[in-house]
Amino acid sequence: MKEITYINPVLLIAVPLALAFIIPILKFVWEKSIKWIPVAGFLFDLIVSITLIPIVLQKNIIVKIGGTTTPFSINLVVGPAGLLLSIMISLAGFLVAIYALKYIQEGDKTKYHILFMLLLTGAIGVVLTGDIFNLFVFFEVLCISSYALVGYLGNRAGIESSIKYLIQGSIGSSLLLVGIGLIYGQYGTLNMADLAAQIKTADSISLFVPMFFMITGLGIEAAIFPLNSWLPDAHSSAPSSISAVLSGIAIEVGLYAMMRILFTIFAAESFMGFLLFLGVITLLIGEMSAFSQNNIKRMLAYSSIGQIGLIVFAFSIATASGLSGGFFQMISHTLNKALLFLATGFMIYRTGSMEISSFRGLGKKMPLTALFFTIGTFSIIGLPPFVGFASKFLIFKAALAKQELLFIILIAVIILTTVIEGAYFFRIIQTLYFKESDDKSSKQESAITALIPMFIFALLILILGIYPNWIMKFIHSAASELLNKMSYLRSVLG
Amino acid sequence: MIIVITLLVLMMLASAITACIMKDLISAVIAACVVSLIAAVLFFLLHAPDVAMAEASIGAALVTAVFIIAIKRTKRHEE
Amino acid sequence: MDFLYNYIYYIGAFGLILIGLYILLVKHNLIKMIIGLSILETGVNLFIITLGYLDNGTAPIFSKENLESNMMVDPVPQALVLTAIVIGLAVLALALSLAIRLYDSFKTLNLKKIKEQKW
Amino acid sequence: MILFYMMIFAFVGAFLIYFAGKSFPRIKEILAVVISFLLFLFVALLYGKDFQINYHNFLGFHLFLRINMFSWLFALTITFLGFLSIIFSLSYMKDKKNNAFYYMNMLFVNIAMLGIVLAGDLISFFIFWEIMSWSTFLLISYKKGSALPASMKYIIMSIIGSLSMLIGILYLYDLTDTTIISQLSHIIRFINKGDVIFVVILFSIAFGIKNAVIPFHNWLPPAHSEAPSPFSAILSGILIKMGVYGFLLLFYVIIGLDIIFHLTGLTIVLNVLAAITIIFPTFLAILQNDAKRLLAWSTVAQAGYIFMGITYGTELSVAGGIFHFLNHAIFKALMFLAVGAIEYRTKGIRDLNSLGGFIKKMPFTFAAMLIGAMGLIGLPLTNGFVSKWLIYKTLILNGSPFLAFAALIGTWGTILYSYKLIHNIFLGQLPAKFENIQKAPFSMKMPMMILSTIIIFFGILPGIPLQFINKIIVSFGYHPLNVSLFGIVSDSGNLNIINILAATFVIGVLIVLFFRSGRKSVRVDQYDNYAAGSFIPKEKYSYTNSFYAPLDRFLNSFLKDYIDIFYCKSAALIRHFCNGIRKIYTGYVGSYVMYILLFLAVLIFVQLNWSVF
Amino acid sequence: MKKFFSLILLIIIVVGMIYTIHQIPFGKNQSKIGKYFVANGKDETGAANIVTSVVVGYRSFDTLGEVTVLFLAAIGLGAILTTTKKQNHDIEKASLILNTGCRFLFPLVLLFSAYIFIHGHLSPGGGFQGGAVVASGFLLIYLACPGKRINKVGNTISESVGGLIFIILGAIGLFVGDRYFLANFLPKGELNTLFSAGIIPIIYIALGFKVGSELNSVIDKMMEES
Repeated sequence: MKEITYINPVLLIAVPLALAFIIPILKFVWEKSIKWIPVAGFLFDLIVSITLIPIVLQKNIIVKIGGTTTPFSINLVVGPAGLLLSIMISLAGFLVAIYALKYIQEGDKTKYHILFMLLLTGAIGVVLTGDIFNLFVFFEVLCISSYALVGYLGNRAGIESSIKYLIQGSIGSSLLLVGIGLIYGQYGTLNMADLAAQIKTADSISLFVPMFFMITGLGIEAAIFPLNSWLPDAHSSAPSSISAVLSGIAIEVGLYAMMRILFTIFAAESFMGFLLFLGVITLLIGEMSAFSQNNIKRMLAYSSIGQIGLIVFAFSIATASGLSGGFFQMISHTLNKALLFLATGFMIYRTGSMEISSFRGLGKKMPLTALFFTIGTFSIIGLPPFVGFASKFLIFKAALAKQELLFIILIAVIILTTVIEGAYFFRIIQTLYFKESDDKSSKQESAITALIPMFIFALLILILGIYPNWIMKFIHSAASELLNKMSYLRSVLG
Repeated sequence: MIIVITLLVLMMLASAITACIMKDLISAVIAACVVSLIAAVLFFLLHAPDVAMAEASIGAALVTAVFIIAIKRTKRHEE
Repeated sequence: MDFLYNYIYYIGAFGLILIGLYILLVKHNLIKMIIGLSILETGVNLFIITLGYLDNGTAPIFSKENLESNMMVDPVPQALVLTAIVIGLAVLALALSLAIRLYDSFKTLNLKKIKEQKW
Repeated sequence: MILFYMMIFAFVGAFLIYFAGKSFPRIKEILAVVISFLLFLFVALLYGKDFQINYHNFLGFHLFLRINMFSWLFALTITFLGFLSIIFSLSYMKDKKNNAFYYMNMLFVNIAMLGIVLAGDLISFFIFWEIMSWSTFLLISYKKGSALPASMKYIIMSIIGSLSMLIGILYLYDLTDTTIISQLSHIIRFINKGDVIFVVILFSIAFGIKNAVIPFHNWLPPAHSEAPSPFSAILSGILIKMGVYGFLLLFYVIIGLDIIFHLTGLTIVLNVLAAITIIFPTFLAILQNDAKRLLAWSTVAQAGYIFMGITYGTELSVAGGIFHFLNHAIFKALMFLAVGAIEYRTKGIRDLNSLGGFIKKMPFTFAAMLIGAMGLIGLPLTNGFVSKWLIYKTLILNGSPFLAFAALIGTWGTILYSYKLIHNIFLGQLPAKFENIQKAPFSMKMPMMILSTIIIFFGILPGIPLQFINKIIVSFGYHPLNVSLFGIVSDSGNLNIINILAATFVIGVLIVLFFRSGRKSVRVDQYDNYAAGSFIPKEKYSYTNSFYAPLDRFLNSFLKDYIDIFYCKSAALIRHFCNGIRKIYTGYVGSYVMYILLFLAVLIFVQLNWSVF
Repeated sequence: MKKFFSLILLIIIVVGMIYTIHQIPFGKNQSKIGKYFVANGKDETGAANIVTSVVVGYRSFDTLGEVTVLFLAAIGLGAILTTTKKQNHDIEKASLILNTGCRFLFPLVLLFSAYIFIHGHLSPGGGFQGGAVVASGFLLIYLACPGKRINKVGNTISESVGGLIFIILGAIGLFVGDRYFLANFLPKGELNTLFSAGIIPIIYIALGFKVGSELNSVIDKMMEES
């Protein structure tokens, strides 16, 4: 068979890294161009990722780094699941970078752009890597840049949230490292496929303990219920463009890493039942906490917790359709939450307040922003014809296909949370459109560079909502890749 | 040899506990620095000279310096 | 003696991890918590290095005299810890800078008094 | 594909209105009227067609649009009323600012309802159902202020309903492997009873909420009274009848006659619910002082009749239910439009106690309202009479005296509140501030006129709509009714409007003669009288104030909307609980670290001790 | 009470770890990849220091990430600290002895650090350790001469260029030989000589500069504040 030539996926990581390293020099040479660097970098990533789709659909691409023999050097394993997330990351990165052209006005802008790029590069590294310690390193890249970005604005809230996030996050990384150490000590390898080949399934306590450590460590970034206390603070205090990325990308990447470890390395099917409950509890707690919030960003942050709970639930069903639902929900959550945070960003910027009550009458003043916000809300509640409906539909379908009473009860709980979700989101819509504002100033639409990414997100929400079939093939193969341990092994170890 | 190692470990743990209970942050940092230093020695004894060097220069020296700068900038005593 | 030989490093490493986590749990001074983080990280590093030890081994460095490879200790944990140390430094530096800024804004480092972000 | 193009055309049109409205303000109204008329025309032209098309593939589900007699009748009603209420809106919405938004959503609602009745599979049924829900939400909130809690109530109930329907659909899909309605009806008989009942319950929640069957009715009164009046007409006339459509679809098309009425207890429960839905809201309606809220409660009650008809399950009752749906759509829309005209002219006053005497000022509106009320009560020669006759008759014939009695009580109550409505608005004294009130504009009169004509027309010639309904019930598997142009012929008694017409004519002549023979009435000035030497204050004098005061006092003490109170209490409880739950995010890092380590420690502890995983 | 509870939690966690440790006997363990590196490392990479061959050879991608983390820390620190308002401090002069001693020591420290990172592939040490030593040299100067500051432009450039060299060397590997990222495409040379091990010393030198200047900028930022 003829070898197909393709762009080496390692460039997905290397190019943004190189660009990030160039930025400090550019500051002395050509300062104006700096803010375009992230745009260029993620556009490159987006294009490369998309060109890789047809190849990856046939077989996983194994990228060797620093050596040729497989378990001994680091691999990138570009499978459908990883590529799917990498496309989402570069898409969100690209659009949010465009948004940030105008949005970021204060602080050291150069540093903002560097941190932003590295945040998403770390995320791409996490989803593509096939090595457990490499995952840790990129995870740290992701985490540290998010600590810095949360505190970027330098206000009281930002600093406080950032330090709290940092403490919890570093505990998480230490726990993850302990877990990696325990695994390495027993199996003497760090390659995920090699580990997976040696661990048939998690059965003894000496396997469960490292698994618990790693789950706790990754779970902190993935914002599973008792580990997510940092999230509402961090997401509400960061600049909105960063909240969009943190909510839309960072926690999902954490979740993906966790699921990759659970499914591929440990194959811990018995643990999935527990995660099922954990997901539903996360969902419940998130939505209930969001219910009576008056701070819009905090509300959106809690809603992210809820959505993550739903994704965890979907993954824990541990069937192909459940995983498809989970991946679809990830996509939909990325699009929805990014759109919501971006729109919120400019609404806060114009009104100068995060209180929902201060958004009265914005539907008139910033009609397009409000419209996009509305689309985002409808989608996140799961109303057709938006993408959120398709994802919730898939999850419900997958859960009901199990035909167990347990799932029906859990779904009843999910319905309750959706109702709560609907209640608080529709309240915002009413505030936007149907409450008169006090001041009668004229239109103050968002900047055009902010409207373009919002428009693209909204368009994607609508298109994927109406034609979800377009990506279903990709999502199915992503799901089967994540679920099917053996094919992963074969593709890496040959 | 094993006695020496045991003593080192006990010293390390003792200084870690000291770091925990000291109200004076500078003293606590110094205790933490001692922890790092002894850890560096242990690394060396575990045949990891590279790590020992890194731990000594980074963990013991730089981190301590950064800590002390930060404490100078904030408050010296725990409340 | 045998017990000590087998477990003394683990005792040290776990002791450090335990003390570090304990500081993080109980103390509410920020600098103290960061010290706890640093101790925790040291403990984790010591633990990982311990995993790679080989009885009567040598450092994994070839020199003119030592070209014997089968008694070398495992180099991989050392590489990992090298990375982990640097990462730990990065986190600590960031945490301390945040502590400075926190003190500027709140005039205290007692995290029990810094609870603006809640609920 | 014509159906699909029609839907596409309508959606594009709706968006066009919104964006055209931004740049060319006049064109949006013309567009709205034209599009809604074209929709009506399209649907009307589809008469007698029976086919289905696959228009989309959604996540592996084939989505179908389908038309047959059953959906045609509903579609026709929808587009017709939609068209009329958009015409009515022309002047009602004239001075509102962003009415492009209003027209767009109005069309959305119409299209979504059209989609619901044309849906050929349950997935597209659900999708259109949800589109209807959110666009309705936007329309109810349109008037701001007190409309906001009303729409909130609506949307929350609606989400609960639609999600339970979604679960029902997917559950059904798991059992049958299909969501296409025409296939479901064949496969459903191989499913065991328990599953069918479960599915029926899930769907009934959704349809019951839309149809405002009693435990789920509480969203309806506030929503109807706060929505813009032309939309209230749609809301009351057809939107809530989507629940009826759903029930018909579920019971008679999907599950089928031979199964649904062998599910023990189900029909009894549904019938009792229907009876409660008739009685209880009727008396609540009497107590209302807000014209639109009164009509809203009346809608709940009438929906109870329809529900009674379709769950009772005989030919006559189903036909009566469907016919009553049609009639109710017409006369309730008419009444809402009439109230809307009053509201428009009085600048938003709907309080019955402060109106009165409008008969002189707005005679046309009075006539329309009178005809509507007659239809609502079910007086002979109006369409309501025929449908109620069908329902009563089947109830009595099949030996359900209690249900019949409930229906009868409902009718008495209907008379009371209809009279209150007419009296308080049109009769009595005209308050001084309304001296200069004008007649309703033409664009309001026209829909009212058309609707009034239809009421009388169907009342005299019930055979025409019954022909269509006959075809529908035949498709459900019933024996056809023996319908003539003027009525129904059956073994147990005939209905012939000709006889009634004659009788009415005779009675009318007698009444005229009786009054002519009496003394002439004398007119005096309102304030030209004394009571023990002092003037009566003006407010006291207007006897439209506290109209049914004794009845009020009697009922008020124990007739409250307990269910609504229950829902509100539980919502408050949930809110309180939610507020408590978020207190776990204490703001202190130490406790957060504690959570993390607790999680880890519990996992390890559990695994060490019990090895559960 | 809380302390007691915390201790119980921690003890449970440690007990869990001890259970796992039973699977890993101390001092007997030689991992699969460790054995491979020790056996083949010197032939495949040409570095005498196997840890270096792992850090900069087999697992150099980790190192790239690690450098990025450090870079991030420097940048993040800057982003967080720039927004503070400058406060005036009266600078305390250090004593003459300290001053002179430091000035004398400083070049020696730099020289030592250069030795460390140039000989990273031969002896213990390397870019990180060397960079840390560089930073401690500068720290000495900061302490001794409170007014002195590093040249920011130079520092930034060495920071960026160090990282770029790493990535570019890695990317060149995509086009030569086995065509993988971070391939060691230069001749391996003779074991235990300075010019051996292909790109490893080059990368380590670049890393030394980068780490040194990053740590410098960290210290610089922190000092600026005090």
